[in-house]
Amino acid sequence: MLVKVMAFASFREILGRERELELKAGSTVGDLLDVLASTNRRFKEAAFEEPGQLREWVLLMINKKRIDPFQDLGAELHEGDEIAILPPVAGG
Amino acid sequence: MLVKVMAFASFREILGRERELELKAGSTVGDLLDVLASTNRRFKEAAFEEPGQLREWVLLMINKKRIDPFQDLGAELHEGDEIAILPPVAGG
Amino acid sequence: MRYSLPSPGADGRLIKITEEDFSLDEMVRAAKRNDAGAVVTFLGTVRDDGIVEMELEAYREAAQTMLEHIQEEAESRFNLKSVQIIHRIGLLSVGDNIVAIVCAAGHRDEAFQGCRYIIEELKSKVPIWKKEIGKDEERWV
Amino acid sequence: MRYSLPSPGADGRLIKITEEDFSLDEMVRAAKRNDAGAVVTFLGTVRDDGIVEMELEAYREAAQTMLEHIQEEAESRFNLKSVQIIHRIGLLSVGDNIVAIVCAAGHRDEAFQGCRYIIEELKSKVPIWKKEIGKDEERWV
Repeated sequence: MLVKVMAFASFREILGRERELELKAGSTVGDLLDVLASTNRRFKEAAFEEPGQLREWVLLMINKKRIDPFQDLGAELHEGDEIAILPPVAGG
Repeated sequence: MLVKVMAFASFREILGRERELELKAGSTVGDLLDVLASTNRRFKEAAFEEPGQLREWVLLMINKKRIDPFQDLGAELHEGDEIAILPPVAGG
Repeated sequence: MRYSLPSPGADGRLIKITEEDFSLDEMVRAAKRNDAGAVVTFLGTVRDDGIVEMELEAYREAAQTMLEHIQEEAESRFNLKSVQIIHRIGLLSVGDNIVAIVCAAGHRDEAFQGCRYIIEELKSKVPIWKKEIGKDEERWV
Repeated sequence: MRYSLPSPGADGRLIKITEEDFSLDEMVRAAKRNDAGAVVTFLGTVRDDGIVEMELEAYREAAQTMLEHIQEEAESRFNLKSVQIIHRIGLLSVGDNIVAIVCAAGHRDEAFQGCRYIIEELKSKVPIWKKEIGKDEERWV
């Protein structure tokens, strides 16, 4: 299945703003992050405390809705989902 | 001695905005108010609860400084003083 | 609409009691400072409480002095970088601007608190009065 | 300076994420309502913390949705008559406007509280980021 990965601010500088990614059917949010980490060492270092453990400040959105990176990494993705990877917000 | 009497808002409509008044030397703020009350019944009714007792909301300024109408009515006036008679403020 | 160009001192301060309307953009431009990241503005306007017009009157010299005192107090209490205050007098209609207070500060908490302080002090202490003029009656409020 | 003319709905609401500068006068004009006597505005500007420029980036669609939610929440909590929010993105210099929030309400307490609520919510929840660009280094804040 094809999903859209978006990244912003410091993560945009590492991953690019937007890309499409082909994942196996049934892949989870965690699987997606592993794919990104395994193909991009800077992303792995920026986003992960240690293998499999995201830094606590990393924010994730699926289809523009926040998910809890500590509870919902097992959530299954679907064709066309838009996953956004964000550092802590700092507007205003 | 000559003093200047200024009045604002509801008191302006009764007394006029500004006038000069000739008072006996040694006159006090209280004397001035009595003169005004004795020559203007509307002012007397508007400003006084009963003879000699100002309504509690009446504000007075001498030379643009607030005075306490309950403590300072005995204060002596001087040539050229500017006495202002004010209802409660309501700007903004 | 006529705009009165504020002519603040070099420090961005302005206090004005005037019959003319004002521009917030002009006031903010004059209040801005490089070390200020937050500008909070209070604008009071004539609310439609069934009135036709509102008449505003000030004891101008005393009001100016009192506003200067409030401005200095606010600047020192809340570490404001600059303060602009314009209060209109005369005959106003529903929706017209009455008063604008512009406070620039390093951070937003200071700017919010300073602006709030000034309007509360203004309303309780500065010798300015309002008369509501209705279709059939008038009253000083 | 370019001004973007807000095109709010009939209810005076506006939410905009834009590269263009804005005019508080325009925003206030659009926010004014006959039953509103108080308009409180927060303006955030680029403060000189030794930086040369500031780069602002947004996850636009998500930020827009989040701001709409914050706006509705503020309107209902603080009985606001209208709310306008403009947040700039792109490359800004010291002194430039970053964000403006305009809240019109019947009375000042509502307008102050509503405006404060919106900027706090915006800063803690809306997906927008700032990068400080100094002479020698850059950093996301």
